[in-house]
Amino acid sequence: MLSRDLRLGIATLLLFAAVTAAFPQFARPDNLAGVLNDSAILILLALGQMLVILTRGIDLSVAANLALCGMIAALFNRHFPDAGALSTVAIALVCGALLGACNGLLVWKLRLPPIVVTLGTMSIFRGAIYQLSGGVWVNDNEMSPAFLDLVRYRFLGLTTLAWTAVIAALAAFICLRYLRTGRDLYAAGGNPSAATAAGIDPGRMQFIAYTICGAIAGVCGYLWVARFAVAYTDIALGFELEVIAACLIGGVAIAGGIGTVTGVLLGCLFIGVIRNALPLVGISPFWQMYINGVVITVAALMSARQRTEKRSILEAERA
Amino acid sequence: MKAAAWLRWESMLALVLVGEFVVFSMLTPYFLDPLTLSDATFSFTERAVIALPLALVIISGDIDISVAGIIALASVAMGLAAAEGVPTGGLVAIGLATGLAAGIINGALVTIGRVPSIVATIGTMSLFRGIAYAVLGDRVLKNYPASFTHLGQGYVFGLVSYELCIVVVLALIAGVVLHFTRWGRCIYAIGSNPVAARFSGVAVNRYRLMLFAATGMCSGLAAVLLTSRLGSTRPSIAQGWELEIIAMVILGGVSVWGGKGTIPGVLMAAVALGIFGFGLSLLNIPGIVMSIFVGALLIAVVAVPAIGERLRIGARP
Amino acid sequence: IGCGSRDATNASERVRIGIVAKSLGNGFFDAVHKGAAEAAGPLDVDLIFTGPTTPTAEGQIEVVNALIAQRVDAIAISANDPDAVVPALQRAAQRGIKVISYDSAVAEAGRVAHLAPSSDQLIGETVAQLAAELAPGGKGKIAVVSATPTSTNQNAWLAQLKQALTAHPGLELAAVAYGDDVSDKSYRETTALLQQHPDLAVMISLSSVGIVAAARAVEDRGLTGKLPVTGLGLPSELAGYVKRGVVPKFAIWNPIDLGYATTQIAARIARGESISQPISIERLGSVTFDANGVGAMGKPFVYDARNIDEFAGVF
Amino acid sequence: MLRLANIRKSFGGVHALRDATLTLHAGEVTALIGENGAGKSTIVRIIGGLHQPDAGEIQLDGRTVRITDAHHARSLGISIVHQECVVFDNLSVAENICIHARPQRHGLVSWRQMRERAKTMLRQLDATFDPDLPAGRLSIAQKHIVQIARALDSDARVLVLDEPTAALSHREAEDLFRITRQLTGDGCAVLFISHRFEEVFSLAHRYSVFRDGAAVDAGRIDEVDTNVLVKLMVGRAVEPSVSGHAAPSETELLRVEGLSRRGEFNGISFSVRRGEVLGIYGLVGAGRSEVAHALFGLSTVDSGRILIDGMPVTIASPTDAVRHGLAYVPEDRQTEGAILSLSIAANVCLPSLQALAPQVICKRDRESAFAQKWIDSLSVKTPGPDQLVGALSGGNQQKVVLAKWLARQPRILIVDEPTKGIDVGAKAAVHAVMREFVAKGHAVVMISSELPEVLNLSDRVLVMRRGRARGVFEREAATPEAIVRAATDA
Ligand SMILES: Nc1ncnc2c1ncn2[C@@H]1O[C@H](COP(=O)(O)OP(=O)(O)OP(=O)(O)O)[C@@H](O)[C@H]1O
Ligand SMILES: Nc1ncnc2c1ncn2[C@@H]1O[C@H](COP(=O)(O)OP(=O)(O)OP(=O)(O)O)[C@@H](O)[C@H]1O
Ligand SMILES: [Mg+2]
Ligand SMILES: [Mg+2]
Repeated sequence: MLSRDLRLGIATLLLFAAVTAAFPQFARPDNLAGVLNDSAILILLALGQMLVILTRGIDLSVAANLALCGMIAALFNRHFPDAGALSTVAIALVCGALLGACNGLLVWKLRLPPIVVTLGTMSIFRGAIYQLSGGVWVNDNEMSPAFLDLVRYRFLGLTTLAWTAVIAALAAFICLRYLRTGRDLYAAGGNPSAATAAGIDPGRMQFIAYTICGAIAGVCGYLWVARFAVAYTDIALGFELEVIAACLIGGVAIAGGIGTVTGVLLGCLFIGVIRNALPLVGISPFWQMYINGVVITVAALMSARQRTEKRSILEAERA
Repeated sequence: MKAAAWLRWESMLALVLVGEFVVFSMLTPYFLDPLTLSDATFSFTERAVIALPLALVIISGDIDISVAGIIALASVAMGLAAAEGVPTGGLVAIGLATGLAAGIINGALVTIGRVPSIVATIGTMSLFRGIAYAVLGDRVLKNYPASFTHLGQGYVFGLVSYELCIVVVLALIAGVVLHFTRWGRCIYAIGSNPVAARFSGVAVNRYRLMLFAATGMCSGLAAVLLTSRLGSTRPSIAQGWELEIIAMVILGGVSVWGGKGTIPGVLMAAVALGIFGFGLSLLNIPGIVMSIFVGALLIAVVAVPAIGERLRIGARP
Repeated sequence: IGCGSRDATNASERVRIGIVAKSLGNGFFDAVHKGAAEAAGPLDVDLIFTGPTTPTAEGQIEVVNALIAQRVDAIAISANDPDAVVPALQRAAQRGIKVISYDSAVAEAGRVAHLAPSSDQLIGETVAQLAAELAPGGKGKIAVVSATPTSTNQNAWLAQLKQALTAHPGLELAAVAYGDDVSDKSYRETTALLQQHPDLAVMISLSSVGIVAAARAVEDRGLTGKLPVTGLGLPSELAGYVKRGVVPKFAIWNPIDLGYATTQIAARIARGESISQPISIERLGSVTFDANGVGAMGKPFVYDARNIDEFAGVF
Repeated sequence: MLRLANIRKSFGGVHALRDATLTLHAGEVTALIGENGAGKSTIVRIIGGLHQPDAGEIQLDGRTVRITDAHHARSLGISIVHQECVVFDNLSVAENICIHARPQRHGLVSWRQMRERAKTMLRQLDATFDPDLPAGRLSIAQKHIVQIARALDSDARVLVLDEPTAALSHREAEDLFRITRQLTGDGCAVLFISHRFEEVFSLAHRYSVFRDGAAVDAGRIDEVDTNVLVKLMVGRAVEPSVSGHAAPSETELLRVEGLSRRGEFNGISFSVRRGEVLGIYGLVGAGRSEVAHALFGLSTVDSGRILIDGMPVTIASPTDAVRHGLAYVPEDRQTEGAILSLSIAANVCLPSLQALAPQVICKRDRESAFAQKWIDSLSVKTPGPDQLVGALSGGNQQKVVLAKWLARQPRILIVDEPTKGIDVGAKAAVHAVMREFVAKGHAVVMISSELPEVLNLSDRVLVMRRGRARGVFEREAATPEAIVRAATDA
């Protein structure tokens, strides 16, 4: 039996091959860089979301957090156009982390169900954007060139955006596999009461996961706003479900404790390839949602089959 | 001890409800008007039709995110049938049947396919609405017979809408089933520990399948009502309702971990949310600002008892 | 002013008008609001400007119900769905509220009059004209980034655009993509169009979200000056692109004027005036309503580098 | 070395500990005994830092300490095997074993060292499974072994074992005892909790008895015998569980022929007569639970038939099994047996709902009365039927699971480790209940790893090894030697 990640990898490659067959241009390096570029924000958010799901949580507020931090970054840039892009990023990151920490504190200290907390903060964040901006858009002519250009800077053929995703994935891989905190995250999500007995506070791990997820969402807020050069209340509306879908396709178990960075990356690329290939191949826009649905359902069925594999010890003794 | 917790939750909601009535009737002269209140019920009835069976699903430890997708699918099915000249009765049957079929698909994925319900229904959510888009594209279906349109817009005694009656009947059914029958006992058992329930001889998967089917059928019913009220079908119908309905159920005190929750709670939450939204729009507060209140309310309703609990425990030496 | 048979007391009574936007937090409707507020003061009108959070028909129905409950005298709505809001509006009419639509029409059964900012035909012709001017030698392939596939006015304009293109034989409509009025999807769809049709002469978008995303995508691919973007958009949102030459010119009607005219017409109808005769509107001239109750304002106005600064601060 | 004095602890209204005093000495094993719910596990959790005492004092090496959390306990050199299985299903066996201190190099977790260490630990316990396997793939017994390996993997100065042998068969238990003796030899203080007196007498140097949350006696083990301990525990004398019993009838009630399931068991045949207890004995991993699962319709079989009253029946689901008069008390009461977050009444009534509510409509007072009857007849220690099962002690939870099935009035009762973690008094009660049950002409299939229990209670014993039947022993032929030989290699 192939490992889950491997099968997903093969599926992605097959899909890729099919698209390339229909549309050879798709495999051109610059287009691939484009796909990566386009999937970068999804990858980043999915990595953050994965941490949260690992600890048995779920963060429905990521997209709203992203939008709020994006708006904050845009407004900050409008007021202080000379402040430099990096300080804007820092502000977005800190805001995002704070918002994530709010989620985390409610889940940790009051033991509220994550789905309720983040459903609530999702609404609150969206409302806050409207209050903050007065409902108006921040347009590209109100953004400083430094703000806009940071995401577009190219290095070795990839933009800053893509590099951020690559580096974040590497960092996540190392943290989750080789750092104590990373391993504790798995332990806390796998069996919270056992974790308590082993001296790991599952609530604290959840708090950490939400805070990191929030910080990532904050940075993504800047990246999104700078990439599309516009900020308004509804940006990334409903994106949270896409992020969660990417995690699920990538084999992150909603029950906590199971999931790999490789899996999540493949999940995101899988969605990224579909998303970029459909308009290119010229499939009617009316069919896109249907195809998405089929893909998610089939992926879910595939991973469920895997989970029901039975243990077996008798192999040695079969006469 | 359990009864106390139960009471606390209900009383929280009752308090919120009374508070809403007091505050809104103070803030706007239009609120306490029979016609207005009758109109206000429309802001929750269709969602409540789904929230009630969905509460049972969530109590049994599952979740269904595809309900709004089912509405779109059922509405399209009815629209296509209406275009062929099917009469009202047939349309209703088609709506219910489509919902039922969709619910059974969800149930089969979850029980036979063993896909966690949140994953399965995130998939079918796009799938069902995707079919609606694929079939309908940019077209609109609106050749509904007049008697069909009457369903969602009709009244008993001039003020009580059919929709409200349906909600009351459904709430009675759901309440009795959950709280006074052995099926209800099994639903709580399954939600609390599905493995132990199965080991106790409860046909766990049959229950789950039935609950998904019921939720699907009620989504079909909601599609009938909504389509009838709108008088037209587009694939984007009921977009984003899934989260609103889930919020309604959770606000009603149903635990997303399963095993906890009551029907009176869900019903009160539905009314409270509906009146809240309607009241704020009577005050012409923009919906997006309203979402701050709704979000805060959602968190407060779960947080206040939790804080109370902490204080109670903390107070004891 | 064609007051006709109305007596003076009636005409000077305070009326309350609810104006419903497709959604709040949208620059276009903010401008409409501004215009409506300008008109409301001198006319003794209490203005309620409202709308749903997201552009859905269900949301608008709830907003309309709230307006009915407040017993406003007139409702003016820009519909997200021409049919779905009809039953709610009919109920309003039953309770004596005058209903008109503006910008995006409601089916005839649901309103007394519709004020189109410009006729679909004029819009189609203007955009085709812009494309012809921007395409080198008036020839080449064009592609359109629309909003959602279900959006009525988008589809109507698209149909008129196709119609108008017959007058410009050099132009060929190569593809239509749907960006759903969402930046990231519009951006991605534009990028796909650029790859599918490397030889495009002009990129068109008829939605204000779409044109910004399309301009951004074109600029990001380094096609500024090579592939002009045009269509319908708002000056404040497009000012930067106009100055950099990504969007050399574009068209839009004036939403402030639209709000101004809507309020005036709604107030007149609320006070009992009929639309059988042309209604003249201060500072804008008069609007004639046809047999279907549809009146159009005028041709969309074209903005370019010369006049953009003047309007960028306005709407 | 470790001394807990006058500890008090209550949960809600329940006083788990009233006045508990316990002393552990370096280089000695202290056995803590007491009835179910006496507060043994509670004091273990206090030692482990999972609960804070309401009052009382803890001294380590003569200095007063406050153990704030599990981590702190660990750093004080306290190592614990908890009664409940606390294994991470999603992590590898190796990581489970090293969870307290994952070996690190340059600040990064070293997986190689971790695997090595786990291998060493498992070898000491004679366990053969792969340290890279996810722990979720292990049987419950193997999980306990992992948990024990985890506790042994440290330079512990205080080792606490809370019913470590309840899930183990004698082989693994012997390994554990060997290591425990080794550790005491190195000066470690050990607290050992068990309901099995032969283990207590073979391992412990000292004893300490709890009754109703208070320490009633302590002393050296060689100064007392079983009867004294039992009297101290229960406060009265307990008759040894009945072993004299009527001869079973000749009519077969249940017959199993050539049951096989790939990878689990192969060609299992046996029969049970009316009025008979069939014991199934085997080492951990022998596949006994799997056979029970198949019988109860929890898993499908590849071949073989099941006959009840001589009629072949198909059992495709537990619902079918229950309809045919079967009942199954599973071995893992925490996840399979009881629904911890529901009340005792809800648990006890669950399988009998059909009978309690023939017209579908349920009545709460009827359910309460029904549950109360069974609480009384199995003497479950609880304030009332509305108590949540999760708040009961392990042994009392087990009684609730038994009660819910006895209440269903089955004809064939399959019990998997029925007295795991049950105190002497309760064990005698359970045994009596089972005898009473067969006396009515019903049958019991009892899976047990406790040899005395198997020998004492069974009319016949089926021995399994590695998924195969090694023979059925009649009562007379069932000597300990013969059975153990059949269960192990040889
Ligand atoms: N978290 C809790 N909440 C409420 N009551 C509890 C809790 N934990 C333990 N108790 C109660 O405290 C008492 C002591 O329980 P404990 O688990 O310490 O017993 P025990 O001696 O270990 O029994 P056993 O031999 O069955 O394992 C019991 O009456 C139990 O019901
Ligand atoms: N050496 C081993 N390596 C891997 N897996 C094993 C090994 N020994 C046992 N198992 C697992 O244990 C299962 C047998 O289950 P189990 O231990 O519950 O048997 P049992 O005879 O019922 O024992 P118990 O009395 O402990 O319940 C097998 O299916 C297998 O997965
Ligand atoms: Mg215990
Ligand atoms: Mg077993």
